[in-house]
Amino acid sequence: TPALAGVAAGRSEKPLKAAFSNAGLQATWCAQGKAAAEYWGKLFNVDVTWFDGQLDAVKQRAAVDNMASQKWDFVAIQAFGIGTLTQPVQKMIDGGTPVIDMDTLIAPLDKINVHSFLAPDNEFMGASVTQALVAKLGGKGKVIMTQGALGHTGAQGRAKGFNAVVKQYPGIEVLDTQPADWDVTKVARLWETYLTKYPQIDAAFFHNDDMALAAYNVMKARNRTNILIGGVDAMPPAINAVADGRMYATVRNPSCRIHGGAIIAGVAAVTAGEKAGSGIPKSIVTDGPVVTKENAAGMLWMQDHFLI
Amino acid sequence: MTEEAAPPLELRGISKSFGGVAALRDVDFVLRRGEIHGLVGENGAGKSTLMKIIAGLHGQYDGRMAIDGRPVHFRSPREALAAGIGMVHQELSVVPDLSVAENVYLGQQPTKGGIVDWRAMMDGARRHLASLGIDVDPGARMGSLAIGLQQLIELARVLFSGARIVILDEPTSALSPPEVQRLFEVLRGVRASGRSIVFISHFLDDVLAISDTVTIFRNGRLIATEAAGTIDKGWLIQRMIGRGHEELEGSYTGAIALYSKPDAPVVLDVRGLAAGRAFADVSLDVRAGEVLGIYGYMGCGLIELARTLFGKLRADAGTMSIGGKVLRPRSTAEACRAGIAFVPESRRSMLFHTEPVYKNMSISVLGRIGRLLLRPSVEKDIARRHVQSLSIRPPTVETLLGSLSGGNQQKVALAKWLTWPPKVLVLSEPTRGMDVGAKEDVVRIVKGLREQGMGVVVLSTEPETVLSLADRIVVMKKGRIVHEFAGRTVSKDQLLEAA
Amino acid sequence: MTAMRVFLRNQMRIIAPFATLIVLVAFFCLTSGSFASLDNAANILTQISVTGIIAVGLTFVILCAEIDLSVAAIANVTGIAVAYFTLQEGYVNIANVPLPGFAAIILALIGCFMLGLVNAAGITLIGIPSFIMTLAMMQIGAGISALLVRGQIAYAVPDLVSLLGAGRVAGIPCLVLVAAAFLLAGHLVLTYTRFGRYVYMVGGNREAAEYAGVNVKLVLGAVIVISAMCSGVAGMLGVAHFGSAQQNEFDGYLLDAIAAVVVGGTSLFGGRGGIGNTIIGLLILGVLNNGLDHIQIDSFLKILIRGLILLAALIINVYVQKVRESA
Amino acid sequence: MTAMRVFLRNQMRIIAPFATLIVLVAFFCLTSGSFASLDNAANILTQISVTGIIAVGLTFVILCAEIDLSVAAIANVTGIAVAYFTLQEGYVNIANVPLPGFAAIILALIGCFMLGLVNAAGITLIGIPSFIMTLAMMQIGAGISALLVRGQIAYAVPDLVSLLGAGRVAGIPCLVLVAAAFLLAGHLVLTYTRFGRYVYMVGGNREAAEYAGVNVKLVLGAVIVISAMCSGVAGMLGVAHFGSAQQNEFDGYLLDAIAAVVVGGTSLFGGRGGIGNTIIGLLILGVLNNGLDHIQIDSFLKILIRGLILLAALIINVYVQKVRESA
Ligand SMILES: Nc1ncnc2c1ncn2[C@@H]1O[C@H](COP(=O)(O)OP(=O)(O)OP(=O)(O)O)[C@@H](O)[C@H]1O
Ligand SMILES: Nc1ncnc2c1ncn2[C@@H]1O[C@H](COP(=O)(O)OP(=O)(O)OP(=O)(O)O)[C@@H](O)[C@H]1O
Ligand SMILES: [Mg+2]
Ligand SMILES: [Mg+2]
Repeated sequence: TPALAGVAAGRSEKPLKAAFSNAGLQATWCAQGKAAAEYWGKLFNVDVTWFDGQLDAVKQRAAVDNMASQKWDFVAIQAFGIGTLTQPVQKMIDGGTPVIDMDTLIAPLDKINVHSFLAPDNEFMGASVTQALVAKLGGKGKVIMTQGALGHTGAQGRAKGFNAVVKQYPGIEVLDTQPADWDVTKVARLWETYLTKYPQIDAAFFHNDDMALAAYNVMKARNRTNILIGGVDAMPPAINAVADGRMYATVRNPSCRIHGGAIIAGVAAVTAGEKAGSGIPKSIVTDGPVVTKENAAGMLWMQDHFLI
Repeated sequence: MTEEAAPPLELRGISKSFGGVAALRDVDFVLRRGEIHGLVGENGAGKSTLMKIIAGLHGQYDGRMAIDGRPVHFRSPREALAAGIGMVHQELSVVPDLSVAENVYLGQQPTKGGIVDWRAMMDGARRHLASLGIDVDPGARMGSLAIGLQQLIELARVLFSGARIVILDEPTSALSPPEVQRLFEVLRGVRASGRSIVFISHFLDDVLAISDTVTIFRNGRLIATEAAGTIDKGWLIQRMIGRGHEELEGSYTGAIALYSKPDAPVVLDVRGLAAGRAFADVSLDVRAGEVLGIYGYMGCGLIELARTLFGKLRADAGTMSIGGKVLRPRSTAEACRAGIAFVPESRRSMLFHTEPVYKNMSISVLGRIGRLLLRPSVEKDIARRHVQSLSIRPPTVETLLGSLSGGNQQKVALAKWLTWPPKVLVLSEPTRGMDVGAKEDVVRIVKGLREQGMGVVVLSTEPETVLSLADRIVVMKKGRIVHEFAGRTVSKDQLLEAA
Repeated sequence: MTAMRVFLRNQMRIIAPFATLIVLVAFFCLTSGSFASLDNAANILTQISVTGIIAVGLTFVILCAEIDLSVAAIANVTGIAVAYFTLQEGYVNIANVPLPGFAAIILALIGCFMLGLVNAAGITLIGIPSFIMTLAMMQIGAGISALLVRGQIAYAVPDLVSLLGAGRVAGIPCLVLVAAAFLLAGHLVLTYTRFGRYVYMVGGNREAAEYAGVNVKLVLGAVIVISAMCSGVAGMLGVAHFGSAQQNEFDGYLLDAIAAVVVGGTSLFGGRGGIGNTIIGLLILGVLNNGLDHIQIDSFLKILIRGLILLAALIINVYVQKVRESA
Repeated sequence: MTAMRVFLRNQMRIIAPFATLIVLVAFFCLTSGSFASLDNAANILTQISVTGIIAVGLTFVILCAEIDLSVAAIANVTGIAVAYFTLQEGYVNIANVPLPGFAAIILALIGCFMLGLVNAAGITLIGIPSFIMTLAMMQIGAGISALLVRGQIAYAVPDLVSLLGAGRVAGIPCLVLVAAAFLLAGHLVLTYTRFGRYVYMVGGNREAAEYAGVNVKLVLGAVIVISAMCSGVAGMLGVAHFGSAQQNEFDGYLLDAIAAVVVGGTSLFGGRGGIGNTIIGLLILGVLNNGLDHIQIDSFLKILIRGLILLAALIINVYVQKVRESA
């Protein structure tokens, strides 16, 4: 039965070969994911080979093409560009290799039969941080959202979550929602303008922590550190910022849970014969919690040990 | 060292080759204090190469050079300048975007405590130019001045740079006769101050007039050095080429009888042509089998006129018609199709050095021997015919053009237009910088083309060229046609006077 | 004798890159167990196909001693445009304008033709240096792409594009066949047509070509437009190959395509080289990119390795040019 | 009379961009309530400071009729290097090599000096065209950055860098003062030193400069190295200003810096223009980027607008050049 299969999926007896690719190791989140996959891989006797996406759809496609022409026990992929990896991934699926989709859709789920899709709910992440900010403001105040790249599905989800929350509070006024494309130099420029334009800003939600920390610099330079800052990802630098009060809150996008989970799902598929849709759900939501001062230290410890 | 002071410049056994081809062979050359030393020789004889070695442009050569008896070996113009050698190059080398003053002090702007002293520079430039009889604002942009003036300013730079040895490589080719006279006065002044001058020119009269000593080069060798007072032009030409040249000598000195052909059909008709500030209201006609010479001083608009006729420059006003058909060429290709061909001043800008001979000859007729596809065998056949009839050496059509000698390259350039002769051939400065022998070849080819019924336009700033080629001559001055000589005798003096 | 020397000297431009290719292949065969397989050879061919189509146009441009930095941006715009004019599935949140497949293809091609024309006009009529004109076009192309796709991702393309970009004929990816056809056509045009000869002549000595009555501006304009069209086709097929059209998707192809042409030995100064060189260059880059995935190597080192190899190729390119000229 | 005409013609190169600036400022003042304030003027100055420092070096390069496409990559490397040699907080997962602040700065500067030297050697000694040499260096720079920072983000920089990049003196951001100092120094060097005049000579007529005894290769090499050094300083201060050092952080500055120089009216063909022009160009771009944030405008349209304005500036630049030359 499926339940038993889950229990049986422990450390593999024979060494397994797995191929991983994520968006690009230039991103800290991806680099952390690689470390987590290797950590869990060692525990579960999986030899992980990495195919870097280099934050470039074309380069990732070439890498995955090369991946697909080799033999793997299972593979795990986070696509940099949705839809750009369909063909080689389909080839591996057709060849019987379980493919675990991480964080971003490889293609719309009805188009490709991946083993499972492990991803955070971006809408939930956006909503939960916004909720934390709004709660702290007591439901009244002026807020700004600084978006990532508008084309990014993560950014779209986070914006949706933000909008859903602020809609519920008539006392909240949204001053601006311009995108900064994940680019810290653009964030700085935008926020210099905001601080000039708006004498009162109570809170700011950023689609990731890097942008939040860059904006904090601008605020500090103008002594406007009274603005509550919320971010997404909760990587160590941001947790630190939360701990020492530079940021108010961030929400964990659990890189370790997703990449480690992919190892475990892969091992289960190979050693216990877990089947997509029966043993393991087609889609698994991996959300992490909102991080505030209270739980910051614990979150850091869990990350150090690749738990979340 | 002997009692007598060592000569300012002494070269012994200089040899220089480019990729295995000898440009200079074992040349001994001595320049004395306070002399003007004329240098003559055919194109490619090695004059510029020797001077470039002296001025530090060619660091690689065999032989020894000494300045005031001290052995030197320059590897850059900087080192030569530091040793007191200044050179005015064959091609104008000024910075058009900078002011006149900066061009006068090019590369050695006066400084005060490391800071460029602009006032000293302006004052100094004004003073230097005034002493040359040039009255221009030192703050003016160099590029806004006439070419002749720019050439004089470049001369001023070298003359006043403090150089003890001044090399002038064909300095007069862009100057009008009065400007040449002014230059000569300055040169005599420089000589009087004890400095030495090397003066290279193809204008043998000029060389004989200004030099104390004349040296003749041929084929990379120094043939003779003589005191200028003891020789004449015929003697020089004899040494330069080793043959007699009666006809050319005639055109150099005597008067020419012009004749016109009023009955032949007009092939090129130009009415009221104008382009920018270069020229205006130019009206001409050329008949089949006629050579029209256009003479004028440098900067009078000749070069621009030639380019406008060929569609390289756009006319602002006026009309042109070829064989009765009105033409407003917007590109050289259009002019070419209408039947105009053009040979520019410099060989370098009309040949493909890294391509074989046959591609160089066929380039302008490709459209006629195949609309879309190339037909290399036809191209080669045509090229072989020209190689034979013009006796081009070596007689293969696959040779890369760059490995041909200068004269042979020139023949290839002309051969381009012989396959499908155009209605009108425009020759701009066909003999610029050419030696007398090569000039004669050009005269022969042009006369051949005329016999075929082509209309030829020869634009030149050299009176000899126009006189030796033209059936009819118009004179341009400041962008306008001021005089026409037709159907009667004209001499060089008359021509100069008209300009 | 002369003919022999000419022949050898001409070959030098191809011998150096060819030796590089052999060395690379040998290296990867020895260091990786999975590199030397038929399947992987097919991978390499597919991976260089999009670059190859772009590189055909770029070869024309570089033979004329110009450059086109907008190839990737134009590929992007065209790919996005063809998707924009195709009916997308309901979940694609794009304000697109569905048209019949044929019309979509034509419109996209007209679009990239127009961009090429703007490039050509800027370079030949106005006289803007090509590297900076096409730099501006890079930005303009990105702007148009952004406006069309508005940050979304489109998936559907017309059937014909889909077939050519992602289909197979007799087991061979159509994309490879298309790239081969483009390379062959480029080679034939350069070698056997009048226009091709003009390209070499304009690159060899622009002034001389003009005085010989060649319409230099027309030739330059044409190569720039050809480059845009090749990029456009590459972009369309690329979208089909990768399965989606999105902003900045093809940005990496700029450096790859330039590198392929230059590494292959076509002279940066114009007039020398050709499609044969470009093919070698494509293979070198394809083998390099692919091979680095087959051996265990620090991922962060790969970027530097590519840069260093590009630099080495540049040095060889310029050096070969000098040897030729002094010979 | 002549003096007057010369004066006016010289001014033309500055009048056109200046008019553009006035028009832009007027436009944003009218369309946005928050644009016209002293505070926002300060914003604009801060925003153009990093670009400004890069643009000083690039002005030298473009005046010599060369280009440097590696400025942003070198800024990135240097910024990352100075962080790499600084002790980072424990949570930054970087294998860095902490050194005293002074040593870190020196090492980073030596690093960008070396990269500049490689550029210079490739261009002057080997003879690789600058646009392609620096394109390769762009890739090499990215490779080195990747190796140093390995996908992480570093935050700490030496105190001096932090002060200059993020500190204030008498209420004025130090960054603005540094940029002003660089611009002033650049102007003085170009106008009042022999080296500066050599730059104009080399750009105006390289052969004439050589004949006049100028060591052209040295001048070219020097401007390339100056450009690398300016970029390096900009990268270090930029890291302090933005508070973090990461891969690709300054990529956007390449187009911005080139645009600033060219939009300001310095001739692409060398020999004409200067720091005055660059300042106007910086202000135009600064006002444009900042102003577009103040008015509500489709963010996807911004990219296109910037591209079109760059194109317009190019056309004006080339046109002004032609008018000058025909006059
Ligand atoms: N840079 C060079 N590379 C190759 N060959 C050269 C170079 N410079 C000169 N030559 C060759 O050296 C020979 C001598 O040329 P040089 O310029 O000295 O002649 P010249 O006497 O000055 O002729 P002219 O009267 O035409 O100026 C010629 O055969 C020429 O082709
Ligand atoms: N740049 C060059 N590269 C290779 N070979 C050259 C070069 N220049 C000249 N040659 C060769 O050197 C020889 C002599 O050349 P040069 O120009 O001195 O001939 P020349 O005697 O002046 O002939 P002509 O009267 O035709 O000008 C020729 O055989 C020519 O092929
Ligand atoms: Mg000479
Ligand atoms: Mg000769």
